[in-house]
Amino acid sequence: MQKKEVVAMLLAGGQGSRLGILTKKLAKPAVPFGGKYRIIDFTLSNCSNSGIDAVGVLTQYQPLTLNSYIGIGSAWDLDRSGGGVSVLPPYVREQGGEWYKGTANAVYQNMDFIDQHDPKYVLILSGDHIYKMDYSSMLRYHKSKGAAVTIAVIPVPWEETHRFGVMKTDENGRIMEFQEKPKVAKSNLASMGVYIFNWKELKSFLEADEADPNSNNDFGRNIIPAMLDAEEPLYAFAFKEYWKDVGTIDSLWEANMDLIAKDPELKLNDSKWKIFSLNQTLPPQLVGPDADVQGSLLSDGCLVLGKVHHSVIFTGAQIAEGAEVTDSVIMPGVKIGEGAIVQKAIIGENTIVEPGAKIGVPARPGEKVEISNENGITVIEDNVTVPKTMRIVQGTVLSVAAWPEFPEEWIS
Amino acid sequence: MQKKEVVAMLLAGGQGSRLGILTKKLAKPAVPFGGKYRIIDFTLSNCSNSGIDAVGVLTQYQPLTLNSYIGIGSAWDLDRSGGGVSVLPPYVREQGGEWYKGTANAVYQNMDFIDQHDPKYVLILSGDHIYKMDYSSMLRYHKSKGAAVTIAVIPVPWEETHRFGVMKTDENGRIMEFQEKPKVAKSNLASMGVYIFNWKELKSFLEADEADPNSNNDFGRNIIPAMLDAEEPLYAFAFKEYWKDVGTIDSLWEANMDLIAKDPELKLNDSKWKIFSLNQTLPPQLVGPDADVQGSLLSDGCLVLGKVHHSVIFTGAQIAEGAEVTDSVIMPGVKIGEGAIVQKAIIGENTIVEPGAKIGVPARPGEKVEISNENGITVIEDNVTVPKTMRIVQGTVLSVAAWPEFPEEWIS
Amino acid sequence: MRNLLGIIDLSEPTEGLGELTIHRTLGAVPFGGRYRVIDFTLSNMVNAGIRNVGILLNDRFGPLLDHIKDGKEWDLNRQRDGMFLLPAPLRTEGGEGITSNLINLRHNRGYLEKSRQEYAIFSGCSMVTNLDYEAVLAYHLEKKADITVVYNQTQDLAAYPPYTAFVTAENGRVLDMALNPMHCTSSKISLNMYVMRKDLLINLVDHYSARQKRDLFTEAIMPRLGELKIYGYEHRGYVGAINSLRSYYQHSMDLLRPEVWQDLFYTHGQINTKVKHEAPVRYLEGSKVSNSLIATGCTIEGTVENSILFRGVEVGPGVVIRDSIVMQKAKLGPGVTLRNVILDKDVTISAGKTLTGDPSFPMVITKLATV
Amino acid sequence: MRNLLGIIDLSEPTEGLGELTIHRTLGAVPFGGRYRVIDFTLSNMVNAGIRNVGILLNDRFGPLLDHIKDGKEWDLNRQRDGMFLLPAPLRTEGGEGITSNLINLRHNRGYLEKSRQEYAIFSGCSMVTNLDYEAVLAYHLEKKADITVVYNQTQDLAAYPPYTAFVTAENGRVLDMALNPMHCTSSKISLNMYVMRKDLLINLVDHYSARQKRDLFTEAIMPRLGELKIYGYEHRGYVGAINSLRSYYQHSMDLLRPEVWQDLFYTHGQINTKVKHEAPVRYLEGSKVSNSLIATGCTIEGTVENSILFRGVEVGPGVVIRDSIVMQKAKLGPGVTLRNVILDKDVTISAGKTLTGDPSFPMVITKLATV
Repeated sequence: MQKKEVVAMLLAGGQGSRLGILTKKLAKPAVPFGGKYRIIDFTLSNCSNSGIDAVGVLTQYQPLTLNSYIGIGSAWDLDRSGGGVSVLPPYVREQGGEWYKGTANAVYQNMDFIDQHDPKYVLILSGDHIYKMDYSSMLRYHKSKGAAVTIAVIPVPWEETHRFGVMKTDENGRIMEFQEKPKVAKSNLASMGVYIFNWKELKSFLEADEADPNSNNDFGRNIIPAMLDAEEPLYAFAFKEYWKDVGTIDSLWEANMDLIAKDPELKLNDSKWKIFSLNQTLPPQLVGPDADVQGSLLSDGCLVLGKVHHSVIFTGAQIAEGAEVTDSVIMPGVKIGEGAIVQKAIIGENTIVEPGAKIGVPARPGEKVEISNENGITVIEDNVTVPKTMRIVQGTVLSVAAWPEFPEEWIS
Repeated sequence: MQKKEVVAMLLAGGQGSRLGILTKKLAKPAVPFGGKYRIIDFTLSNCSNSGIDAVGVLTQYQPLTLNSYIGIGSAWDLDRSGGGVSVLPPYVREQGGEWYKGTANAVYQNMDFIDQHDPKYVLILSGDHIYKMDYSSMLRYHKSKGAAVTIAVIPVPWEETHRFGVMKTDENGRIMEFQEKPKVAKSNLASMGVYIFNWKELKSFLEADEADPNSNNDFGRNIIPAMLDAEEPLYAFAFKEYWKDVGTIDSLWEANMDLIAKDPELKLNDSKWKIFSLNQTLPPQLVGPDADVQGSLLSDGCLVLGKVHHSVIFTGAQIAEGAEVTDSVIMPGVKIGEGAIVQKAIIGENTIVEPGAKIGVPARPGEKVEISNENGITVIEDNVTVPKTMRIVQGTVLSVAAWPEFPEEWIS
Repeated sequence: MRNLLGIIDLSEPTEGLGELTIHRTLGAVPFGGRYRVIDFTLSNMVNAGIRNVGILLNDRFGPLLDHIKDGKEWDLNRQRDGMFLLPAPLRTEGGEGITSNLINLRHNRGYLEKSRQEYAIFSGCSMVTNLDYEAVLAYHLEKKADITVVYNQTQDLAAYPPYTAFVTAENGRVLDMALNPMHCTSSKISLNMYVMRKDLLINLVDHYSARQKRDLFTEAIMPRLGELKIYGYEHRGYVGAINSLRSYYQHSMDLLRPEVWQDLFYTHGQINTKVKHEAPVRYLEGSKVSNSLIATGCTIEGTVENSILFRGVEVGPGVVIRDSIVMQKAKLGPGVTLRNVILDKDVTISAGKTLTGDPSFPMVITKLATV
Repeated sequence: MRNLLGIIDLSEPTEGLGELTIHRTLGAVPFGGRYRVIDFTLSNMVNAGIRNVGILLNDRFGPLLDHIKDGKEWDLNRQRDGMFLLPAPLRTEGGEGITSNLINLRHNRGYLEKSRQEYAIFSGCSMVTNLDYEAVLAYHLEKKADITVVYNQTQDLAAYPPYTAFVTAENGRVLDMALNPMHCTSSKISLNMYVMRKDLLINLVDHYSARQKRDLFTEAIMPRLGELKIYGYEHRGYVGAINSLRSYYQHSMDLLRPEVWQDLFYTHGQINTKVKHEAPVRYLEGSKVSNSLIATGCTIEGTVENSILFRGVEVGPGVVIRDSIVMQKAKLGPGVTLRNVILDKDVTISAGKTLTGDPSFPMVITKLATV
């Protein structure tokens, strides 16, 4: 292994339970996003574009898809000899093994990996955020401040501060106070979960944290407060571009919709900051003679014969004649049959919507439905067939396990 | 993932505790062997040479070295799209996670991986045997017999049958009886731990085994006896070439010594059945003007100025002037100083033997030593320095932890 | 199929393709929005399980090397076998910028000999098709043929010379072969793909190259029709012969038919090509796209009809593209109108220009040109 | 070093290397038991952090392509930057099997322009050395030079023409340069490596190629000595100039000195090469090996002294090899004796033969020959 100035540790072990049926067999970072990507592509591409070529990806939950997706990182130009990307699952030592207890513990268990590269700095990242960020400029900031840790922060609306770790800084950017999910926030600068630590300092705090049986072994809840208490120099690095945590059905749908704005905040086709992904080689999309595509994003292998408005259509999806898809996210390999209607929905990979089926339609007067998210998004699982007789009311989250129990009135 | 006729599952999770200090930070399959290889190279090369290009490697214990060694399998020509090699650590599911409980459980936990390839057959392999075997001819045998499982067997000396699973077969090769480590063996045909199963049958036996709380979830102890009880057709496939389990210090040393016989049973330089390994690019070995090399195996990057007799010298090791190495295994990067003597020893990676030090010398009259293995092999750990004053008596297994407690008489 | 060696010949004539082949060999001509012509032959071979592919380089191969690199996209970056680039002789044996597959094969005889495969398929790369070579070899073995040539029954191909027409007996044996016959009575047109034993190929190469012949098919195989058992294998899928601007344009437009799109890209496995990392296509409000093939990286605000857009083309508001092929990274100024035009890579068209060609003579704008 | 572009020139003269370069370009000449000459320049570039390397191909490059493939062994198989093979013009611009780096650079001007690096290092590949290009660029920037040329102080190199001698001022500025001077008064010999801004390189190429010049150094840089600030950077490590059979033999034998072995293979990072999967060397009882460099895959039962064995050579009992270089897979019959001989790849020597050359005129047996 080569010596590296900075090693990135990418936390990709989370179950993403708030994404529900979309993460039943898949870690959250492996969820498809933006027409041809998976969520983790954004963070990996940031590393690659920032010139960081030693990346450990910490996995734990359902890593099969993620592992085979990442491979040795060729897609992100991270298949470098003496570095590159390494997948780091929990493992057994001479004294036995244990699962990752928290974000800090996951890094603690992989100190040997980091030490192999003998880095000066360690960059901690999450695998479930959508943003484009140059970590090398954050590192320059970190060095110029002589910080022990630098935390990337972004202003959030004051009414949402209770969902974040927020920090108060002095005029130099030094963090004076940190509040984890406060009721009454003193600042609206929220942590993005992106940290640069001096490895030496981090190591000693990780060891102290591990020795504390009451700790949650979490960066935000334990390590950062402990460093603040110890009066280490903590600095905030302000990020002003697009950033989105896609941990819920709502935010995942919104972030997809953000991409199809007329002038999207996050540009995917910037040749200077490419978002890399593992590509399947499929033919260019074919748009049929009577197709009507407006305000949408479509990827390779799509065959569109019907209407697609304001939607994100992933690789290899097919929209048959007379079908209408609006305000929706259609995952890879989905087939929407003739005359089917899909409104404000997320349709999981390879699912088949039979001709004439209706998804996301308004409830009939008096019809009872359980709306399970803020935007009233309908979600259909991966790899299922929605029969032609089916009428799924807006806001339903549908797992195949629930199939036989459909209320009568759902059949159109 | 592509459909494959056969998927290989390579069990590489074992701690290899009988190799002691050699596997403190290393899974057994990653232990260096034969001058430039690691143990797992033999099984991976067998897969590659047999045309099997979907291989799952089940890891659990200290997988870091093994993972980065395997990468995506390029070295073994197993970096194939739609297949190739996949490292499979234990992981967490929606219902939580558990470590691999036994060989059968490890495969059980990865049924999804196997099903992705929808294979007809599954080949179960161990990552800690040294042999060259064409699995495709075993598969042809399996098919021709219409077997549910075929077990590769090798005749062993009758006095060693108690260490193996042995089987009695009829004249057609069908297995009539199976004894796990019997006191009184009815056959000397021992299982090599290489099985071909019909995936459909194996799957149902794995599920039944998992449901049995009293099972050890082990192929040899549970799955095979259960299939025999169920009167499934089990066949033995006789293997007649070199095969060695290198699970102990003695067998590891012996297998290395087997390679330097005048006409070794296992040939490493057969262009039709290459043993692939991940190579470091080091210069060809340089043999100095006064060197004396006899009956030995040397690899790239070695610098030999002294005497090397009947030894295996790994990549990048250096033997200084006047040093004498006999009957030994010198792991990668070891430096033997001027005038040092090394006899019948295994010296761990990157260890430095200072000039004049003596390793593996006979005990002096009356000197007490604990011989820890049959052949009286001295073993020195990885990454330590043996001081010039040191005299280590034959048969000692030396961990650096024991260093300060050396008896006085060990200092020469 | 590990027993079949693939050889791709780049010496087919390219004069008919005009400016598309000034700086590139036929195999490197962009086709179908994201491919190069060679992708089809290479992918067909790999999809049939062929693991050893030799490519006979000729001239103008720079863009080809850049495209295929070490064959990784086709899973041909291998320790054993894999992809081999076989250069033509240059300085020492008096080749003159040659396009002779016999000289080229002779020069790379060592590669042929060393290859472990027993059978070889020799193929040009001008035929864009999705074909099952496994079935061809099976047919070859079943017929106990010396040579099996692949053909397609079509009136179409004969419309685009040069071509070779066949007459076959009912059992498939080839009775007659003719190059560009004045009166073509057969609809069986050769796809320029031949299966034979590797040692027969070596024999033909040795014999005819020593006798100063230059072309394997017309000068070494055709004259042996009487002696050798030559069989024809009929391939029924879609075939596009890329040998003139007209045929290039015509076969490109064929891709707009969903059944051709499906046949060509999916039938016997996928067609692989070099991966670029382009974003999904953005269709803005007001865009009008119909009957078109659009590659990733495009952004569309204007009108695109019956056209093919390669990667990274931006169609601004007011731009109108009809019946045209626009290659990678074209820059189209506001108000540009194209009809029956082929824009090669990196072309710039200034604001307000209107370019109009004819379906039978599409207008071609050379790579990097500014209009 | 992401700001430095590497360009490797294969147009250095090879006449002096005789039969070693009949079928291969200089860069592909086997050297040091497992390497090819180009490995040193390529590895030095990569070890200095250079991520974009263009290789100006000339003729006889078949074996070179086979060796470097897509640059993976040098970590140059990249999405951005990486290794680029830059072919010489062939059919269209009247190149005649040219060895002119100016024509070649002109032909590949697009690559130079598109590269994002600000500085370029232009290097031949005949100098076998382990060198720190990072230090060269730092020196270049410190001196605010227009061009920095790398030199080595040695009497040795001048023994092997062609060479360029320098005179430098105390501050490093180059005062005079001379090609093969009749009376060489300087011990500062150019290593044929030049650092300059990429735009200066493009300017030189544009200007001099348009004026029918052919060689970058002698025809574009030397004449500008007065106008440009040219500095010399001294490289103090071991250098072997591979430009004649005698120098090839001499520098090969130098590798047997542990200090040269150490300097050349380890100083500023390792020298990478194509990996084959050969077994460790087997020394049988009775073998006598001294002062020799032995590559993997060899089996030794006889005598080897002051020699270099490439991969896969079998030295049977009774075979004696002294002061010789034996390349890959040589087959030596029983009782063969070699002295001062260079066997190219795949040579067969029949039983009992004795071959003897002279240190200053080693005997060369051509690739694949049988003696």
